[in-house]
Formats: sequence, C-alpha cells, structure tokens
Amino acid sequence: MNPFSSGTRLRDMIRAIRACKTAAEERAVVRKESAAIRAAVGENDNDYRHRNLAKLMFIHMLGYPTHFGQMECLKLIASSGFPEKRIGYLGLMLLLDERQEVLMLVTNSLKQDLNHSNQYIVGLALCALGNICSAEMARDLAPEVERLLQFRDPNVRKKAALCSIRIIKKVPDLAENFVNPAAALLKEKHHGVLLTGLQLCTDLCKISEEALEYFRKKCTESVVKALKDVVNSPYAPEYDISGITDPFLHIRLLRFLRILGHGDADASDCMNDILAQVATKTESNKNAGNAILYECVETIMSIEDNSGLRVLAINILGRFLSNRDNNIRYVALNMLMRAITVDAQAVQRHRATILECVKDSDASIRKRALELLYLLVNESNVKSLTKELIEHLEVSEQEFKGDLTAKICSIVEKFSTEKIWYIDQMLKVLSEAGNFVKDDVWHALIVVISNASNLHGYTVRSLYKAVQTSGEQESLVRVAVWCIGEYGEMLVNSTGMLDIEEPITVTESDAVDVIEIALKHHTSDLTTQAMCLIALLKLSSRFPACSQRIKEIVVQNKGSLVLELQQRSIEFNYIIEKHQNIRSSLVERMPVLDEATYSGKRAGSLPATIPT
Amino acid sequence: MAGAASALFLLDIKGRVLVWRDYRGDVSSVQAEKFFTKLIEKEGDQGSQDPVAYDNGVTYMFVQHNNVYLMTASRQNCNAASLLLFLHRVVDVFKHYFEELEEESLRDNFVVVYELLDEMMDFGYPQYTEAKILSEFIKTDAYRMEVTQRPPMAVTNAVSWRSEGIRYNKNEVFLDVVESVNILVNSNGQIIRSDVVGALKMRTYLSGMPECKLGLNDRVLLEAQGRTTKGKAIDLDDIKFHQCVRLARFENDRTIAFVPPDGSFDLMTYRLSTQVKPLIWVEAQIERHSRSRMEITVKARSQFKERSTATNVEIEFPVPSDATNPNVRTSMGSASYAPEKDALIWKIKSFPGGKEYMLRAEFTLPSITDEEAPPERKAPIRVKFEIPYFTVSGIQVRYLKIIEKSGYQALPWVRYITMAGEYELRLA
Amino acid sequence: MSGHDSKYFSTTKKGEIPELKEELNSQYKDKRKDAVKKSQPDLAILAVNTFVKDSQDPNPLIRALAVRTMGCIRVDKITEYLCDPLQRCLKDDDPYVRKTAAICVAKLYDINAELVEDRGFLEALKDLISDNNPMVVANAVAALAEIQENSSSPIFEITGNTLSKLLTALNECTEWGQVFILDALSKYKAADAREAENIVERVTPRLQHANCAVVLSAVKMILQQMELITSTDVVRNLCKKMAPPLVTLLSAEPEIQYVALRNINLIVQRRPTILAHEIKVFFCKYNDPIYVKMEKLEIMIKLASDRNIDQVLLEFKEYATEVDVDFVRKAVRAIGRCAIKLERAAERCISVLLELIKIKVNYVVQEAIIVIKDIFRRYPNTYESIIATLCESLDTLDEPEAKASMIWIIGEYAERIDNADELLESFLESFPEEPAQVQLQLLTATVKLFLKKPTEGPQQMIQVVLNNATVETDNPDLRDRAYIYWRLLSTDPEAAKDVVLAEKPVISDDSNQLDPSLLDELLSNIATLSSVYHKPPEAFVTRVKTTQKTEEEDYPDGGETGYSESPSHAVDSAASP
Amino acid sequence: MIHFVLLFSRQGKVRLTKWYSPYSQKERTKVIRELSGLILPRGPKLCHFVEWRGFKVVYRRYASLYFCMCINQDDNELEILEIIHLFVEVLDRYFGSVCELDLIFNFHKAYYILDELLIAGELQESSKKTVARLIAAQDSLVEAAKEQESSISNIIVQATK
Repeated sequence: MNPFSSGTRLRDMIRAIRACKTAAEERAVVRKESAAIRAAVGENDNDYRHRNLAKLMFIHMLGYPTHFGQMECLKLIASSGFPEKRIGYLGLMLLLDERQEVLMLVTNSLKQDLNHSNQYIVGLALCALGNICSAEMARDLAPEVERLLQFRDPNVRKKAALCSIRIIKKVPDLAENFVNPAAALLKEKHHGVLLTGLQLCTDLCKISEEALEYFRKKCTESVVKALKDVVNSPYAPEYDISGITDPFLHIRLLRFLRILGHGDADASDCMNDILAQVATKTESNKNAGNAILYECVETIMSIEDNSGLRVLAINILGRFLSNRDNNIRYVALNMLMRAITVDAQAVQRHRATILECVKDSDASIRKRALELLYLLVNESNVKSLTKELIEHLEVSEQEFKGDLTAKICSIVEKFSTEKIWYIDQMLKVLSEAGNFVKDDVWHALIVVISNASNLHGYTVRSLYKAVQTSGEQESLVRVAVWCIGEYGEMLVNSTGMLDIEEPITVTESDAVDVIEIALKHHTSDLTTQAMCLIALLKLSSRFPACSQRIKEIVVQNKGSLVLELQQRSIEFNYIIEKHQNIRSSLVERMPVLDEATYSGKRAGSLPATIPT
Repeated sequence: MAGAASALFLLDIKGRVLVWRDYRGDVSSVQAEKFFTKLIEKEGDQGSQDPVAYDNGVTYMFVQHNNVYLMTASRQNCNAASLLLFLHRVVDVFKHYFEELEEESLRDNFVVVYELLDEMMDFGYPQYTEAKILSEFIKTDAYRMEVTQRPPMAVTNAVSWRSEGIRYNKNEVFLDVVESVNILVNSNGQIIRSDVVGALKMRTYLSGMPECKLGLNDRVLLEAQGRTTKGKAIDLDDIKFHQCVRLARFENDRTIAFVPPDGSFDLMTYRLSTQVKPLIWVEAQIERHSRSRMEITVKARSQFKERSTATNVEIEFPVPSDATNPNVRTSMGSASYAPEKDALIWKIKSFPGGKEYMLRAEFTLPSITDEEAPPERKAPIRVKFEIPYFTVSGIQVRYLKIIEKSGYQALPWVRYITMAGEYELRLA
Repeated sequence: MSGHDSKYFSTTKKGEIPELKEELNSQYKDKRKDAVKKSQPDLAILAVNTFVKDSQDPNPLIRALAVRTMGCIRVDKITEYLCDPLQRCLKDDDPYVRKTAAICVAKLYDINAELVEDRGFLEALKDLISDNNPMVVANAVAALAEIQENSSSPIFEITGNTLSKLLTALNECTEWGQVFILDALSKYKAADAREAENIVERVTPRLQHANCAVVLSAVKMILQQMELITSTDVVRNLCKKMAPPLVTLLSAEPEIQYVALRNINLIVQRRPTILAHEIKVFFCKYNDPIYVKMEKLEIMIKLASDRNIDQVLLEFKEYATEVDVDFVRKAVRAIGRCAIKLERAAERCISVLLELIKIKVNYVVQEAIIVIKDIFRRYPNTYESIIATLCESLDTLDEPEAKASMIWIIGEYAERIDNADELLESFLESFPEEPAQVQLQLLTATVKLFLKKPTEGPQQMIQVVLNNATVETDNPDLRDRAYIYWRLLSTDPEAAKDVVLAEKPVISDDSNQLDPSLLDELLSNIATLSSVYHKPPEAFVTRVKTTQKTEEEDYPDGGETGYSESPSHAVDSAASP
Repeated sequence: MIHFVLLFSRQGKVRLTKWYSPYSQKERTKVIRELSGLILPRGPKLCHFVEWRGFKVVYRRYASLYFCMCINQDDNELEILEIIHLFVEVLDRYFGSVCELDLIFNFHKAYYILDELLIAGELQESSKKTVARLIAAQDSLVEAAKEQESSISNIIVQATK
C-alpha cells in the first residue's frame, strides 16, 4: 500500500481539521490529506475509494480544491452495489455541477440506473439528475424520467416529478411531453406525489401557455376539490403542523389556483368559496397558518376581481402589519407592495405604520417599507412624506443612506409641483448625504435648475451657503461649483432676490474662493476638479477683475499627470491669456437642456422603479 | 501630536469581540466590531489587509496572533509605531502568562486579562510591558489570594526590567552569538540582496544587581583605544541594544555597559550588509514532459571552507499544489513530499564545505485540472542550515565582565553559530 | 418563533464546544450588567467615599488603583469630590501612585477642563516634570501634551530648561516613556543651529534602541532639528547615522514594517540621500504581506536611479508576473514611472513594458497603456514608434482609464497615425454608454483630429460627438466642455487650433512627490497616523467629546459579542481587597 | 425555488451546503462569506429574512446553528421557515436529539436526508415519517451489503487458511 494513503478514518480527519486553531493549520492538514487521497487515486485504490470520496466532500465543503477526485464519483456510480452508488451520487452532486464537462461521462450510468430494478437506485439517479443535470443530459434522459412518472412506487413518482421540473427548465421545448403525465399526478392521494405534481404543473404553466390552458380546463375543479379536502380533513398526525394538516400542500394548491385563476373569470369564480373559507378559517396564531394566509391573500389579489374576497385579504394584511412578530410585518409589507396595484386606497390607510417601518431597527423591514412607501407617494402626501424621510436621513444608519437618498431623490423628482420646493429638498438631501447620491441625480438637478430661470439667483445663493457647512459632500460641491460658474454674477449682485431670502454679501473674490477650495480640497475627485476649472474659466469672464488670479489658479494644473486636468488647464490658460476677445462668447450661458425631452429620454432608459 | 488609544480589543478570527478594554469611552464596541468583521470578510485571504484602517473618524490598528486579533481603536493622531509594537508586546505578556495566546486561553483567564490590560495601558497610553515583573504583582487565579503589598520597585525604577533581591547559588551567564544569513537570488542567478543579522542572545543567572561590561572586536572601539586592529576587528553596521544597555555611554566611548534582566533576552543585534558568498548554492532544472508529468533536478553546493560543516540542511523546493506520487532519488540525505507546503523537502544532516549533492524527482499531475483555481504563486527555493563554531562577520567576544557589590565570581559561557535566515532563490 | 426552536441543537451533553464555552462565559455577562448598574450616578457617588478612603490606603497599589479608577468614572457631579484625593496622590511618596495620578489629571481634564485649571492641577503636573522618577516625568509629559492639544491657551510650552530635564529623563525611563518624551520634544523649536546640534547629539543614541517606536520618534526629532543645522558635514553625518536604523526597521514585524515604509516614503522625499544606496533592502520577499510589498514598490520607484535601474527593472519584471493583480498592476505602473523619472533609462523601461504587453495578460496591457501615455507626455516625439504595437490591443481595452489613455494617444498623434479617424470612429458608436472619463477624452481627441485633418470624415465625426455631448447627455460638465469647443470652432477656427493644440509642457518626473508644505507637516508627524495616511491630522481626526456609555449601544444579546470591563469592576476589588 | 441551502454555526463554520443553482467554487465561498456576515450580526428579535442580490435568504437559528435557504423574490418566506423546521425535525428524529457534532461527523447522512426532502430546489415530501422510512430503508440496504461483504471475506479467509 502506498505510504501516503495512511488510511486515516473520515472521523479522524474531521477531528484533525477541527483541532486546527488557525486557517493556516487547517490548510496544512487538508493539503496533507488531499495529497494522500491523490496518491490513492493514482493507485486506483478500490478499498478506500468511498472513504476517500467522503473525505473529499468534507474538504470540498471547506472550500478547498477537489478536482482530482471527480473521476472517483463516476467510478463509484458505475459499480454495482447500492452503498457505492449512494456515496458516488452524493459526491457527484457535491463536487460537480452542470458546467463541468466531466459530468457528461455519467450520462450512461444514469440511464442504466434510471432503469434499475431497485427503486432506491432509481431514486438516487433521479435525485442526482434533478439537482445537477445539464441541458444536454436533460434532453438525453427526458424519456426515462417521463416514464418514471408512472412508476409503481409513489416515492419514485414524486422524485420523477421534481426531476421533470429541472428538465423543462433546462429544455423548455420538452414541456409538452410532460403535460399529460403531470395532469395525472394531480389525481393522486399520496401527499408527496400530489405536492410535487402540483409543483410540476405550476412550472409547466410558467413555461407553456398551452399547458396553462389545458390545466385550467381540465383540472381547476379537481384542484379546488383537493384544497377543500385538505382544508376539511380530519386530524392527520403524519402531516400535522401546529394543528394544520399539511400546510405545504395547502400552499401549493393555493399557488396553482392563483395561476389558474389569474386572468380567467370562470376559474376564479370556481375557487371563490374555498378561498373565502381558507381566509376566514385558518388559524393565525402560528407560523404555519400565517404561511397559508399569506399565500391565500396573494391568490385573492391575483385572481379576477371579487370585492368581498379582497376585503378579507386587505383585512388580513392589516392584521399582519400590526403584528408584533417581525416576520409577519415583513411579509405584510411585501404583500402590500403587490396589493397596491389592486387597491391603492386600502394600502394608503396604512401609510403612517409603513413610515414607522422605514425607521425600524431591522434593515430588512426598513428596506421593504421604503420600497413600499415609494409606491405610496402621490401629489397629496408628497410634501409631508419627503419631510419625514429627509429628517430620518440625518439619523439613519450609514448603510441605509444610499437606498434612502436614492428613493427621496426619486420621489422629489417625480412629484415636485413647484421647482423651488424641488430645489430646496434636493439641497437638503445633498447637504446631508451628498456622498451617497448617484450621478444621474445631481445631473437631473442641474437640468431642473437651469430650466428655472427665475430661481437661478436664489439657487446659487442657497448653494453658496450650503457648501460653507457641508463642503465634504461631493455632489453638493459639484452642483455648487457648476452653479457658481454659471450664475456667478447673480451671486455677487444679489439678482432676483426672493422675499423669503435672507440677504447675504458675497464678493467676487469670495465666489472664486469657493471654487479654489473645492479644486484643492483633499476629498475632491477628478470630476469635481475638472468642473472647477470650467467654473473658473466662466468666472474669469464674468468677473474680469479676478481674471489674473483665476489664471494663476488655472495654470497650476498645466503639468498635471491627470490628462483631463492638464488639457483643460492649458486650453483655459490660453483662452484667458491670448483670446480675451472671444472668451465671453465661449462661456456665455450654456444652452438649457429641454426638460421635457430630457425627462422623456430618462424615463425611457430607466425602469420606473429601481430594481433591488 | 499627543494621541492615545481609545480602546483595546481582542477579537476572534471572524472579528467578533472576545474582550475589550475601553480606555476613553469614545469608540463603541459595536461600531468597532461591525467595521472590523466587514474588513476581514472583504479580504478573503488573511494577512492581506493593511494593519491600519480608517472608518468614520476611528483608526483601527491590529495584529494577528494564532486565532486572535489584537486591535486598538483611536480617534486621535496617535503614534502608530508605538501602538502596533505595544500590541506585539501584549502578545508577549499574554504568552508569558498563559503559555499560548489564543481564544481559549483568553476565555479561561478573563480576570487576569483585564488586570493586565489595566496595568499595561492607562487612558490609552502604553505603560508597562515587562512580563516577568508584571507577574510579580498580577497573579493568575491560582495565586491571587496572596495580597501583594506594593508594586515591585522595578515598575517605576530606572532599572525597570530587573527586580531586586534575586539570588543564585551558582552565578552563570550564557552568551550565544547567532548570525543569520539573509539572501535573495533572482531567477537569473544573480544575488540581489545579501546581509547578515547577528544577535547576542544572553541567559543570565546572576544574583543581586550585577553591572556587566561587554568587549567586542569592534573596530571603532579598538581604534579609539589606540589598539592595532590587524584584520581582527570588524565593522558593525547597525547596532540595536536591549533597553538595559546605557545608550549614552555607548555613544560616548563605545562601552557596552548594562544591568541585565534575569533570564534570557537579546542583549544586542547588529547588521552587516557586506555581500557574502552564498554559503549554500542551489540550482534547479524543471522539465515538463506532458501536461501530467514533470521532472526536476536539483544541485546543492556548499561554498564554505572544508573544515566547517553545515548541519540540519533543509532545502525546500516548490511543486504544484496538486502533484501526485513523488518519486525521488538523492545522492545524499533524504527527501520527502510536504503537501502542506506545496514543496519537496530535502534534508541533509551533515553537509561539509566544498561538496556538491544531487536530487532527482518525478511527479504526476491529475488529468482533470481545476478550472477555477487561481494561478499558482511562484514560490522560491528556500534553504535552512546551521554552521556551528563559525560566524560570517568574524565577531568575537573579547571579554564579559560582571561586577556585583557582593563581589561574587560569575562564569561566562560563549558560543558561536551561523544559520540561514531568509534564504531565497527564485526559480525561473 | 424561537419558542420551539430552542428544543433543537441546544443539548450541551454532546454539542459543539464553543457554544458550551459561550454559555460558561455568560456568567461574566451578568457580572458586567451589575457593574454597569453601579456606574449609575447615584451609586457612583456612594463609591466616592470608597475612593477617598482607598486613596489613603497604606498599600500603594490600592492608592494607585483608586486614583486610576476615579478618572474613569465620567459623572460630572462627582468630579468635585475627586479633587482632594487626586491632589494628595500627585504628591504621594510612591512614584507608582504619582505616575498614575499624572495620567488621571488628563482624564479629569477631559471631563471638566475648568475644574482642572481652577484647582491648580496643571501646575502640579508641570511640577512633576522635575520629579526624580523618570516614569512619572514621562506620564506627566504625556498628560500635558494631551491637555495642550485640547486647549487653545498655552499650557505646555517647552523651555530650554524643561528640554534639558526631559533629555536627561530620556536616558532612564521605560521605552514607552521615551516615546512620550521624544514626541513631545519634537515640537520644540531650537533657537539656533548650535542648540539644534546639541539636541541632536543627545537624541542620536536612541537610534540604537531595540524599540522601533523609540527609533522612529528619534528620527523625527533629528529630522526636525536638521532643518536648522547649517553645517553640511553635520547633516551628511546625520544622514549616514540614520540610514542603518531605518534599514533595520525592515526586519521588524510586518505591521511595524508597514508603518516604517510609509514613513521612509516621506523621509526620502525630503532627504533622498539617506537611503540612496540601500534600494536592495526594499526588494520584495516571497512571504512579505501584500501591504508591505505595495509600499516597498513605492520606495523602489523613489530610490531608482541610473545606477541601479537595471536591477530594479529586473525586479519589477519579476513582480509583473506574480499572481496578485493589484501588485502586478502596481509593478507595471512602477516601470512606467521609472521611465518618466530617469531619462536615460526610459528606453530600457519601455522595452520591458513592450515585453509585458506581448504576454497579453489583459490587465497588464491596460496598465501599460496608461503609463505609456504618461511617457509620451514626458518625452514628446521620441517613442511614438510603439503606437502601432499599442493599437493591436485596442479592442481588448475595457477599463475606462486605459481606454481614455488610448484615445488620448490617438488624438494627440492623429497626424502620424494613418487610420486615426477609423480608430476613433470605432469608439464613437458606444459614446452614450461610456463613462464620463472616456467621453471627455473622446470629445477632445475628435476635436484634435478635426483640427489636424479637417476632411469630410472627421467633420462628420465631430458633428456626431458634439451632438452626443450636448443635447444627448445630461452630464453638465461634458455639455459645458462640448459647448465651449463648439463655440470655439465656430467663432474662430484659428484660435481653436491655438488653444486646443497648444504646446504642452513636459510633465515632470516628481509627480508623486507631496506638496512641500504638506510634506513638512507630515515629517513633523513621523511615526503617527498622519505619517501613515500621508494626510494632515485634521483630515481624519474628528473630536468626539467622550460621553457616558449607555447599554443601548450594545447588541440586544450582548453576551455573545464580548464586553468591556466596566470601570466599576475595579471599584469592587478596590473596595474589598 | 430554493437556490441553495446553507448551514453555518455562530462561529461562521460551514456545516452543510447544497446548491440547486450553479455557483462556481469561488462564488460559493463568497456567498457564504457574505451571508454569514449579513446574518450573524442580526439580533434575535429581527425578522428571519434578508434581501440579498435580488433574492431573499430565509434563515432560522437553532442554538448555535443557522439554517439558511435562498429563494426567489416571490416565494413564500413563511413556508420556507416551515421547511427548515421540517428538515430539523427529521434530523432530530434520525440522530436522536440531534446536535452540531452529529452534523459534523455524519455530514453525509444530513445530505441524504436533505435529498429526501428537496430535489431541484423544491419540496418533495411533507411527511417526516415517510422521509424517515425511506432513509431507514436505504441505510439497511447499506448494512446488508456490508454484512454480505464481511461474510464473503470471512469465507475467503476461512478458505485460504
């Protein structure tokens, strides 16, 4: 025997690994074991093959390479005994996945095992196929699986049903072959078979419109009846979970009904009664019951309109939302998001509670609530909600600020009726969390500002004030730099003062100061610096008295390693120095980007809500 | 630039707080843990993260020892060198107390850990890190009933490393002169770095408060004393002394004078950056016959005088991490595959000067390759050896005088040895 | 939900061991909760009596413990009561108590500065600078330095007299104390060169200390004083003395090496000669952590010279074939930076870059293009022959900086590249999707092309680009830039040529040098975080007034997250020794 | 659909992983690291769902062990909690008051059980009893084969004596 296959038992290897105190120690132990296994593999050692494979699985689970053991799985699967096959298939599922070419080599063994006389061996093969088969294997072995849907033992039938799901997902063309046998499964009494059969039918419907039509016609009634049976079934200890018989079956039946009822009034009608019964009779003090209610509500919301049922569903959601269990609250928020398209009014009633959820200490709930709240905003509540959210921005956790600012900006943009309000809100957000704001947001803000000619003076003065205190917020600085460059003279001349404004005195040199500080500040990145240079060029024309000073600032970057800064510095220096005659015409007010066409373009390129 | 640590953390391998000592109340442990767990999570590979990290106003500095991270948090511009070094000293102190510093030993000794953290640092300023003296007044659980009446004088004395009243029946000093040769050879066979780092390692078993004086064949000293140096004297590039050595005195007249700590310590270290010929030279040839078989030939040559002999020579030769079935032959010594190091290790017990030995090895590689595996790092050949009774520098201890007011005679024992330090030869 | 979960996996009989340990540790959790309760203001006041009593205990350990713990209780109303015991402890017979009391003054100042000033603690602290015990002196210095930092009025000004006292104490105090003293003294401004030389003379022995922090702080002080020293001999001599200890720092623990390397980076910018001959010690070793390698690379660039460049290039080439992507990129960039820095070696550097490009590792190629663009700006009209090689990799570029660099090269040398218009046109299609950096370069390059070759093709291209960069984008910066070009081209094409194609100054080789005034500040902060970050302290120090900790800060199940000993634990043991 | 099942301890040690959607080894390590970083710090009162890369991860803690399942946005989170619990109950019955060490040293058995509960990321059986029966039947097949083997080798030993 090879000196390396010292033959430590699996248990001993696990012990040795567990005794390691550091990652380095663990790595050493694993490498030694791996080397011993490689040696054994090299010698084609039969006696310890399954033990070695078991070790490799453990090693694999820890994240170390095990490629050299892949062939061992195939050898074990090809052997005749059940124990070898069992460990071989397990190894196959753990060490390989559908993308490895080696996997193709197992197709033949699989085929044999699918036809094996021992039902457990058939089961192993179905399980492996269902978990990791590739499209190619699916095509090769689909007939076998299709046949096994009618196998005598229900435990094989249920495995074949789930295996079929993987096959039709990999190769959707094969779906039609499975429709008939799948429909047959729905008549079964065996829970496992019914459960998996329902799942298969559900997935078939997602893939094939014909399948959906077929099931709708042939099976709606029997599924409704199946649900009735299980809802009204007497106590069955084997399937009981907190007083409910097989909630999993409940859920799958409800889910399948949802698909059948969606968009079809007759089918929906057929299931009204039983849905009402589930919605009113299911115990809601345990998770299992709530899981069913949750599914039921969703089905009610999806099928064709029945106001009575909807009221029931909305009431359940209301109860969920006020539940003290965070799981239930989360789920409620989740459901309300879908309910909003059906009954926005009913959801609006919970606005205050939802707003509280945005401030919850649980990040998952916060995120869900924020998404929901976003959908709830309309013209009438936008101001108060925005105010609340901005106030919350100040105290919210660092990690949440990104999501929160994105949503606030989006709300403000979508619902602003007055520009001044929009600008005020955006400045608040930028001052508070400017570093979390994405580019398109501050770009959009500048578009709006430039279109609001009566507010140029007001905006540039507000920005000037804001950068004094929030100079580390990058996007605020950029907007300020741009506006000061563009509307600099309005800043120093107090042009277009609004009644609400406090007058401030700003000299030309103060304005240049802001840009110079931003240009040299250690938090400023290249974009900001580049924008500063353009702003300076503009100001050199708007404030001729500062021209010399500006030239000196601009010229400092002429040797910059950064291409953009060097190029701008050189160009602008030449313009200021040698082409004063054309300077003012170069930097006159920039043409305004038409707001309407612009926002149309944006809407076209961006989805309505930011996907999560 | 006054600056102190706000808190000191001991964290487990996942970055979770095991113990923390809050010195200033301006950094919360939740905040620190949150940041640090994220930080080490981001870096899959341990030890690739800068030891200084900044987050939201707080600087974190950390070192790792076994399965424990030691970390300071601070809000000020503190002395980074001092705090990081302090963390290493904390490791030393804990090792002195618990033999090994690891998660378990911390969990088992919470109370002492806190007492030590209080004594070693006050308000975030490092205070006192002499393990031996600390253990005189901070005891582990077993001894804590004894009430110590006062802190040992050493804590605040000018001689902070030695307690009074030490007694030995036999007064002895052992001095080992250990030189490590560091070498870096590039893939063209050029020596691109070579230096020698020497250390005078002492173990003292002396009574009372002995004053010691050490004389070396240091050229500067001998010349200053007007002695002839006839090739015997040596130039030491950079000398570092244990804190017991009077630096000002050395600066004045190159006298190495000190009151030694009790037990073992490094009295001084020095460096020599004159280029030395590699004592052991290794060359290798690699042949890949097919994708699945490779053959290597290694030659090792000793390049020192024949009258010296290198012992415990170990040549570590890198091989691919999925190599199988090593087949090795050597002309001397034995070689074995060490998968934990991805290397072949060739051991030669005794390697006299002026000899050359050979090794040939053959490996196979698996036919299925790991498609996702990252490219393998190009490891160098590494060599370890020891050459007793020999120093590269030629350093000599001329005398070691020990004077104690009781007037006892003490015996000094001196040994010399040269060994490989970081000895790397890059492969082509 | 968790009701019935607790049934499973909770058996300690044969369960996992760490869990068991956690259970065991929970007893400490309870203890902590008690302790927290005890730090409630009312209870704290009760504890005052114990402090007062303990501060007079015959055992100095108890006295010191009392005074150390007092400062940790951050309850404003009881600080009043601490003054008398503290006053006493500052004059205690035992130095161990005095050194603890010295730090306590700083603690008290943090809670109530006014009180410290009113009760004369600052004077008492200053008196301790003359204490006969070096440890007390060191702590007094640390406390004073901290108080000074937080106060606007001059509290701790080092006079010639204190200077000499402190330099004396330096010889005797612990290694940590030496660091406090050296750090405080580095603020001292010597009156003239002679005084500076004197100081340096007394500090140089510290370079021989085994503690790296002492060495670095000594280096800081010496560098500070060197600024005043006029004698070139003395300066040269000092440089010679500092080199070996700096090199030795690289044998320290990797974390210390990192700090040392960040500092050496600064030191060689001010005093390049110190390590001019030591470049080899910065060559990377196999087992160096990546953060050490990255810093070594920076310093290798700084120390590269005509004398050692061949060796250095061999190293860089070696690094450029390693596996760590960031390190490889940095190595490639380093080669380019050496080319920029060393005119005579530029050609050799470029040939190494071309060799690396040939290996066709995508990120190496992109990195190489980025540096080659800088080489072109450093040596105009010298190496353009390699453009053809670069163009071969055109369609593999996917990083914005590399793309932008390539586009710049095409625009800049449009007149020499036959198919420059085709090459640029290939980028135009994706203009709207490109990042701003690429769009801006594409805009400028197209304008250059048009000015150089005002033929039909470029004319159409310029229309497309200007349209894309004005009405088709909402990026205000891109729009401004495009409109300025547009207006320039339409009002005065000659001026446009003058402006856009203006002669560029050659970029300088010290591109990675810090601004001199910043460098000054960083050098005065050697060994500190500021020198590690290469940022002035105010860029990262944010003062947070220390507040009383509340339990809410911890996790709801705080027991699993470790815990801090509350100061009051010490109160317990002090109360019942 | 369940994309993967993940089991790790409070210490972040992985105890079981099952992937129903393809993830490369590198991605798997990353997923585990990300999720344990996301889930472990969550307090006991928070909900048992985290949103992650457009999916939802439902987790449930049993003493020091976290059972996680990653599902689609529109799957029923509450049901997944029950599926996790079903798995745990089967484990408990099989091992007889299951503990973490059972899952470590008999990890393969935990996988066998999981394979009787889920295929292709879908639930295959809602009866604990049926699962237990199927596992027992297969275990006895293995035992029988072993016995046969040892008796054969006994015969060989006898014969060659």
